[in-house]
Amino acid sequence: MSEFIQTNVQPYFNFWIYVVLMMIGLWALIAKNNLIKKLIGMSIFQTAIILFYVSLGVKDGSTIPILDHHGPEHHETADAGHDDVHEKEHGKKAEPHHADDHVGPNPDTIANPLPHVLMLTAIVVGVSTLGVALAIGQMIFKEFGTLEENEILEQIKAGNVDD
Amino acid sequence: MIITIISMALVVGGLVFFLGASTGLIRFPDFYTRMHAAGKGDTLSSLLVLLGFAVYQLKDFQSFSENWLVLLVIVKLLGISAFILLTSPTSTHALMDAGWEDEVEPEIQKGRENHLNDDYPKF
Amino acid sequence: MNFEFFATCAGVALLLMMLPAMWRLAVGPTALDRIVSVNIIGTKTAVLLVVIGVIYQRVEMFVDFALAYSLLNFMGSLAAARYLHKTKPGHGNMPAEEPVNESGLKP
Amino acid sequence: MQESVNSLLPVWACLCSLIAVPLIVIFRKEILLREMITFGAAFAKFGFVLAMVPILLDGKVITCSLIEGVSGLNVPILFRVDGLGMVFALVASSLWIVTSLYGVGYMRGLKEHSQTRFFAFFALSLCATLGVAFAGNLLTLYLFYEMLSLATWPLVTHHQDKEARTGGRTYLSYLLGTSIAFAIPALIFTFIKSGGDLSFAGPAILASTDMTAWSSVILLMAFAFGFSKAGMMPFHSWLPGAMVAPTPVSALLHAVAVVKVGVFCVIRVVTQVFDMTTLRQSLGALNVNEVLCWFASFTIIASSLIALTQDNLKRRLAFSTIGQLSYIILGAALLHDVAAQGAALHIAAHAVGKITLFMCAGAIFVATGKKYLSQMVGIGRRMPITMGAFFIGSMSVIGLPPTFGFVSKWHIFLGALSTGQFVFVIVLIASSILNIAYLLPPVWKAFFPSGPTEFDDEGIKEAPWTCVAPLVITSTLCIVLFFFPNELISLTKNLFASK
Amino acid sequence: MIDQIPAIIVLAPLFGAMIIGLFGIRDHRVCLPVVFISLLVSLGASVAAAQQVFNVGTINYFVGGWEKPLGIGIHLKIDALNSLVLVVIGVVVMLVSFFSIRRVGERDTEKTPYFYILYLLLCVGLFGITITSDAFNLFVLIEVSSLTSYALIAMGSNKRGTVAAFNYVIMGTVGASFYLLGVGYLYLKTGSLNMDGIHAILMLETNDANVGASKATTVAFIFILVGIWIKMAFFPLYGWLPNAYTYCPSTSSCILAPLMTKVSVYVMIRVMITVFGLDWVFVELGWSQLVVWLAVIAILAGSMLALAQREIKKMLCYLIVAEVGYMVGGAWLADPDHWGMTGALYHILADAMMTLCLFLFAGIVAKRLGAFEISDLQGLFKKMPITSIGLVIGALAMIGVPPTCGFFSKFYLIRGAIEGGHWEFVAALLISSLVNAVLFFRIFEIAYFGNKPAEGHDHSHDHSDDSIEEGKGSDSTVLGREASWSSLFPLLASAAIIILLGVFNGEVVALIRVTFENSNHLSGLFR
Amino acid sequence: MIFAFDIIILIFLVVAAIISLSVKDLLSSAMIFGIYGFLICLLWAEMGAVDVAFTEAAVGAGVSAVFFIATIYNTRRRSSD
Amino acid sequence: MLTKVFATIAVVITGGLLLYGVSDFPAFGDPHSPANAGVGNEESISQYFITQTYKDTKVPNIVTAVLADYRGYDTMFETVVIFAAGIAIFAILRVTGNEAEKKSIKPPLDSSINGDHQRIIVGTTCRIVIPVVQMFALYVVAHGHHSPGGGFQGGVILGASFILVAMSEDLNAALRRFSEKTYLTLACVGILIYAGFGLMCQFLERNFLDYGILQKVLFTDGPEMARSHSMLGVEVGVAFTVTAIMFAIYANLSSRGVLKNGL
Repeated sequence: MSEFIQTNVQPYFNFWIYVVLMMIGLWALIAKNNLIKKLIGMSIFQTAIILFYVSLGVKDGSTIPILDHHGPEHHETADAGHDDVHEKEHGKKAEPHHADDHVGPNPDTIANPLPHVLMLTAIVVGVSTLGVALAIGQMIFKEFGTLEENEILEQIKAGNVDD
Repeated sequence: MIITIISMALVVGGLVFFLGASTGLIRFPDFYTRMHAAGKGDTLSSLLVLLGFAVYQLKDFQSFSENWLVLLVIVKLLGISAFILLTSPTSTHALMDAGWEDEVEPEIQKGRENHLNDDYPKF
Repeated sequence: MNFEFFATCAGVALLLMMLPAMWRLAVGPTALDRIVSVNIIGTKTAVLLVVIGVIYQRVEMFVDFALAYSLLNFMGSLAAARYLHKTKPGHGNMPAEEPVNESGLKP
Repeated sequence: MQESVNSLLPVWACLCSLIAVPLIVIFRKEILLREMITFGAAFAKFGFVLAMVPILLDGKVITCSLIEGVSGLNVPILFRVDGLGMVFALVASSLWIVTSLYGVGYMRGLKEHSQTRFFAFFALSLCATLGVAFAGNLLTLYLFYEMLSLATWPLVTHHQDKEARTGGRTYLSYLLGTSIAFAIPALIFTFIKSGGDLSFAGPAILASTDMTAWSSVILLMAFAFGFSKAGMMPFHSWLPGAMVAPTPVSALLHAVAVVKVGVFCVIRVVTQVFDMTTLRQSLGALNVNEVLCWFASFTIIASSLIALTQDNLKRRLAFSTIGQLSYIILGAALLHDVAAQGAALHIAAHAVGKITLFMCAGAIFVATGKKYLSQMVGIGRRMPITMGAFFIGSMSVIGLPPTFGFVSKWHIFLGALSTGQFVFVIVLIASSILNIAYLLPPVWKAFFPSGPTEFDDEGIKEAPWTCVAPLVITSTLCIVLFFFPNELISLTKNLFASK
Repeated sequence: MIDQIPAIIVLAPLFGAMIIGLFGIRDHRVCLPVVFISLLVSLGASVAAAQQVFNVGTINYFVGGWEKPLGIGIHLKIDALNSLVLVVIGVVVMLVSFFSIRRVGERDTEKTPYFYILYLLLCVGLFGITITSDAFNLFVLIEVSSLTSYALIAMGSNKRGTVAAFNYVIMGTVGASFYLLGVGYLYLKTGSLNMDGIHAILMLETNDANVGASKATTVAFIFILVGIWIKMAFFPLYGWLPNAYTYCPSTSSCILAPLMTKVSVYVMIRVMITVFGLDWVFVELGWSQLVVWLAVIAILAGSMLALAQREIKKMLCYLIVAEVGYMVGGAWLADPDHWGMTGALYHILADAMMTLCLFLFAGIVAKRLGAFEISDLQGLFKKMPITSIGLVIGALAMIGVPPTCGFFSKFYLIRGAIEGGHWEFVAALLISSLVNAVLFFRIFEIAYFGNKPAEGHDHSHDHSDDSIEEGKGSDSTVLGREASWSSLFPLLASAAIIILLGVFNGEVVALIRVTFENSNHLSGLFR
Repeated sequence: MIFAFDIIILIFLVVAAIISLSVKDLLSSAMIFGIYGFLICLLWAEMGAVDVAFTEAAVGAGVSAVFFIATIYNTRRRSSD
Repeated sequence: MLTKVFATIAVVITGGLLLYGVSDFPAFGDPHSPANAGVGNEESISQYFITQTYKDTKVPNIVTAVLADYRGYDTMFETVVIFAAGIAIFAILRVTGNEAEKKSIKPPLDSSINGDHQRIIVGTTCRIVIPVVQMFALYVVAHGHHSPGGGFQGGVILGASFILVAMSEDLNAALRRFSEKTYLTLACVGILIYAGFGLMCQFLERNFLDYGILQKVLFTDGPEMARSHSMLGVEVGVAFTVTAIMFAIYANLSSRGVLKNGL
């Protein structure tokens, strides 16, 4: 059973879920009537993209991108049991040559740090946009007395909003 | 070897208490009883599991001098459990109090009347 | 039967036992029930973080993170309690009319 | 290819009226000083143009480029004064002097409002007209063409009332609309086809390219309709609409500047842009140039017939202008040297003649306030000088011997005969007869009224001298040019770029 | 010092904003001089950069000194493509800061420092977007600029402005997230974030599969394109622009309208040329016909909707949508020697100036006469002659009358369209210039005829003598109603630049053509 | 990458997202959004992205939940859909 | 109703497009996918980061190293985004001029501790917990090199502690401790520190944010240690800004810009 999951569910499961989450976010963003619900949809939409980026950098049996604090001399971290299956298939890839003499840790055992850096920025940007949108939402409530999209549009159409 | 067994026991104990809390959450009729079950079960199970892992850290502890780092981890683990011990009841209390002021009606058995009011005045 | 496998099973057990909380979250007649389940899931995830740390055998990395995590969870439920405390009348889940927030601003 | 002399004269000719504009605005308070500036600019301009004539006469061409390689399409804003350009410039600048005198009189007579703006835009449009006359390539031509249509809009809508608004709207929608819809694509197509060279100096722009018959017809008609100031039939109705303007505007602009610019551009296109072989390709029944000839002749006949029916004097003159313009286009489109020479001369002849007629109409309006021919029966007795000038002007437009019009029409007639297309010869004769039909009867009725007329009593007298003097000058000019035409004729030699 | 230019251009406004943050909030007199100094430094640096690019060559600047393997550090690049855009942004930003002197001060003085901080941070974002050559850094800078633009729009006291700002936030975030997703797909296939690095790998024909031809790269291109189209309000996705720029304070509309959409068009062109390469975009994908048809619809819809508007600013907004249609259509013409792309790039410069001129005019009129509707402009030529000069020149540029830059940009676009065989694009351009003509002459008519009673004014002989003194009288009172010098100067300056840009477009186009001469990634097909 | 956790947490995520959007009361949807944030941070931790998890927990879940509650305090708690 | 139909159409199209793209992805978790191991034979940048970071910057936490040093320019703009968000919320919410609204605020509840239950229990717990949390936050900022954490996370936790103060007693209490003027200056100082580090490198004739050269100023024994120390400095700058802005956003959002007595 775990073999079946291992071969064809696992490779793509993460990416399917990210598409599902993104579509939930996008749907809420457009279809929801309440402005706060729209913002929750927007945040879900953004976190889904972050899910996509982080699942790019995941490597089977790799540890967290923080080197052991007593210096990165070349030692094999104890690989978790269930990843030796992968080792055989991809054995053929030559050990990537290092530009200089110093042999850093083996890249295949450490998760890819670049998506993590990018996503730190994306999360922070998401929260800032959320903050600004909430502030605008409060101003809309102060002017129109409601946060429902249809009521706001009626008030605008009714023209009681001058200038 | 003995240390792993102790830690496993502690962790399993924690899990058992958590199971109690969850069933309480489902079965109990109204807000207060659920809160009671959740609050208690939660805190204790976290404590036990964290303790279990703290004990497990002692497994390859030889001497104080060269792997003091392990002690640091244990102290932090205990710190977390202390923090949970302190804050979880407070938040439970805060929620309980908010619920009470929002006049959430407790489930009263038929024939009994509710005299919660007289000894716990609302503000 | 090394310890990692045991830790993974403990983690899975924890996750599965969160299911009733999720169920309460979905069904929860009043908002307060939902906040209770939020509280539970919050503390459990803190513990789960330590479990993940054990699985990765880098507990010292995950420990500070778990502490910060439980702080934020505490802050969340405190905010909810404070909100309910500040907007007084009306029963737990759906206040019939406008909550008068005592900062006097017409909502 | 004539060798070219580089001199700043054409630039100065344009600039002097451009300088006049700010001066007029600055001195808007002192009426007299403002009029002095207009006259001064007019004389200066005419002086510069005259200075260029001797250089032209001994066969040389004046070029002067304003902004080098500016327009990115490595086509400079270039002035290149040749025979055709010189004829048009001479006519425009000389008549400007006369008209500014007339304008001052007219404005003072009717105490018009915001005269500063009027004279400022008047000078600006003159600068644009000369710009078109001296343009050295298609782009500069188009640049000043657009400037002219924008500069004349405030003049046409000078009265700022309902009719002025509608007149202005039709004026602009036709001129700007057709120029954007037809002229720009045609310009760009020529630019691409000719590989980036738009200048009139060398052999025809599209000489080297292999243009199929159909594409050249479409391009030719696009240019013809693009420059809708030439008043070809489908896009002519802006001209009668613009009659709502005060008379000096319709006198100078619609007799000399605006319409002549349109025709001048069409002639430039026919002679410089296309070469003879492409224009002679046959597409089924007609060749390329005959299509244009047919359009022109249709316009001549139709506009003359409409002119017959018009009672308002200015509208009749407007439709006669449309007819005469297509007369010139027909002359150019016959692709015969003599006919083209006749067309160029007719620009001058028609300008001088038509301006006299418009000034007479204005004088009559100033003196008696009458606009309709039916009211002018027997006016000759009271205003003999004006009606005398009107008679000479109409003879020049018709093309009878003592006036200069005869010389130009004679050349066109000769050209048409020698090309052998008798259809167009018949059209030319018919148009002259129609001209007589709608111009001479009013003169006849003015001098020899059959019954009693309202002009019997003494009350009415001539318009003030500032209106009548220009009339006399232009009518004498018609006759003088008949006797000394050879300078103008020599200027309009070998118009076609490529044989 | 010279090779530090890219950093200086971005840092000057940033330090300015921080200084205002520290001292400006205490006393507001500090704001203006700091704003002018920092923008002056940036403008000078961008002009110096442009000069060095066209004399020496592309400026490559590696932040943090990480140069060895391309893509480690962040790589800023100023080449022929973006040096001109930089200069235009510098000029527009400078002019609007003049315009903002009087506008912000009056209403609520307490908000002035916050306005200027956001204004300078917007400049940081725009300068950054133009010079960066790193895909993810571009996303962060897009966020900086759009966040500040949300605030600038929502700051106004107009009720509908806040609702428009909310919609803009939603659409802007979706756009930026689509762009991020596109970059993610690209990173997944190529493993690099640097634009040149991605291009090198995309062009790499590895034995198993050419990375460029794979499905994920196509999906990446689609998402990047759609994201940027949302930011530039291209036709189907323009819902947010008209309300956002109409109901926001006039100073914000003057800074946002000319720059935000144009910078997004520049980003699209940068992505098409540098990241994917023109022959991949035009040959392998081959959508140029579809996109040109979309552009045609954009142009026609924009023009027709502009015709139907009564408010001035809303009409100008729909004109912006049409102009974006010009630029996108021009970029996608796929004509042999890239005249369409040159026209699009030139149009970025021209349109920035035209939109600035017209929005400044709308701002002045709204402030001075309280005129929001077109019909409120009665007798404008008489009341405010100097402002109407700006309107006339801006309008002529929009219509495309020769001496102004509008004519020449249409010229190149039409030339590109003819050579590319897209006749429908030529037709769309001509129709929209006709509609522009009708639009603006409708305004001229109202402005010109306003002060005369509309009924017949025939020349009866006994002419009342009031017309004389009225003729003289109206001239003297005219200057009383004119706007202040600090608003008039930017208007006249932008009008002058419109004409200069038109007259000297030869040099400008020669500079733009440099990108297409020596660019190596244009394979033989497009040589 | 712990595969077992991965599957369960992802399912919990989708469930939390759908509940958060469908609940009528804004306060509960804000709290459930908090839980969604904490679950997603658990997912990052389990995928080995510790720094991202920390930021997501602190910035993403903790603070934005409080911002939502602050906004609801100043506006209305009922949502029509 | 129309928006729902339009939403479903948009979702179906984008979803389909995404899944079409997903089918072409390398397997999840495959260590040799183009992103992890690059295309063709040369080393991909993520491999460079893993192998060379410790040699370049002596910082074991690769993510912090890449965040603050290799892609420091990105992080600077990230801090600018937060700063812009803070200022934007000021500008939007702060409706000035209508004194009426300010005067209409009723004074807050009696903040004396014996007043109500909530205040007693929560107040005391918070009074105990908050100092610990602030110490922990500073530890997280300082410890960004060796364990997960750094400028942003530490800053947020510090901000969260102030929010806890505001929630346990009253916004005014928190504002008394951390007034508007101080957190605005703190925010500006934070970014100035970050940009200042970059500028210092430029003064020593190196590109912006090239910390190696700072060994002259910081007297470290090699450029690597200079990079490590300047990264710490930069993280401190970020922490300042993030703390200030997080609390600023909370203060403004909860009291709708009036800063009297919010949530």
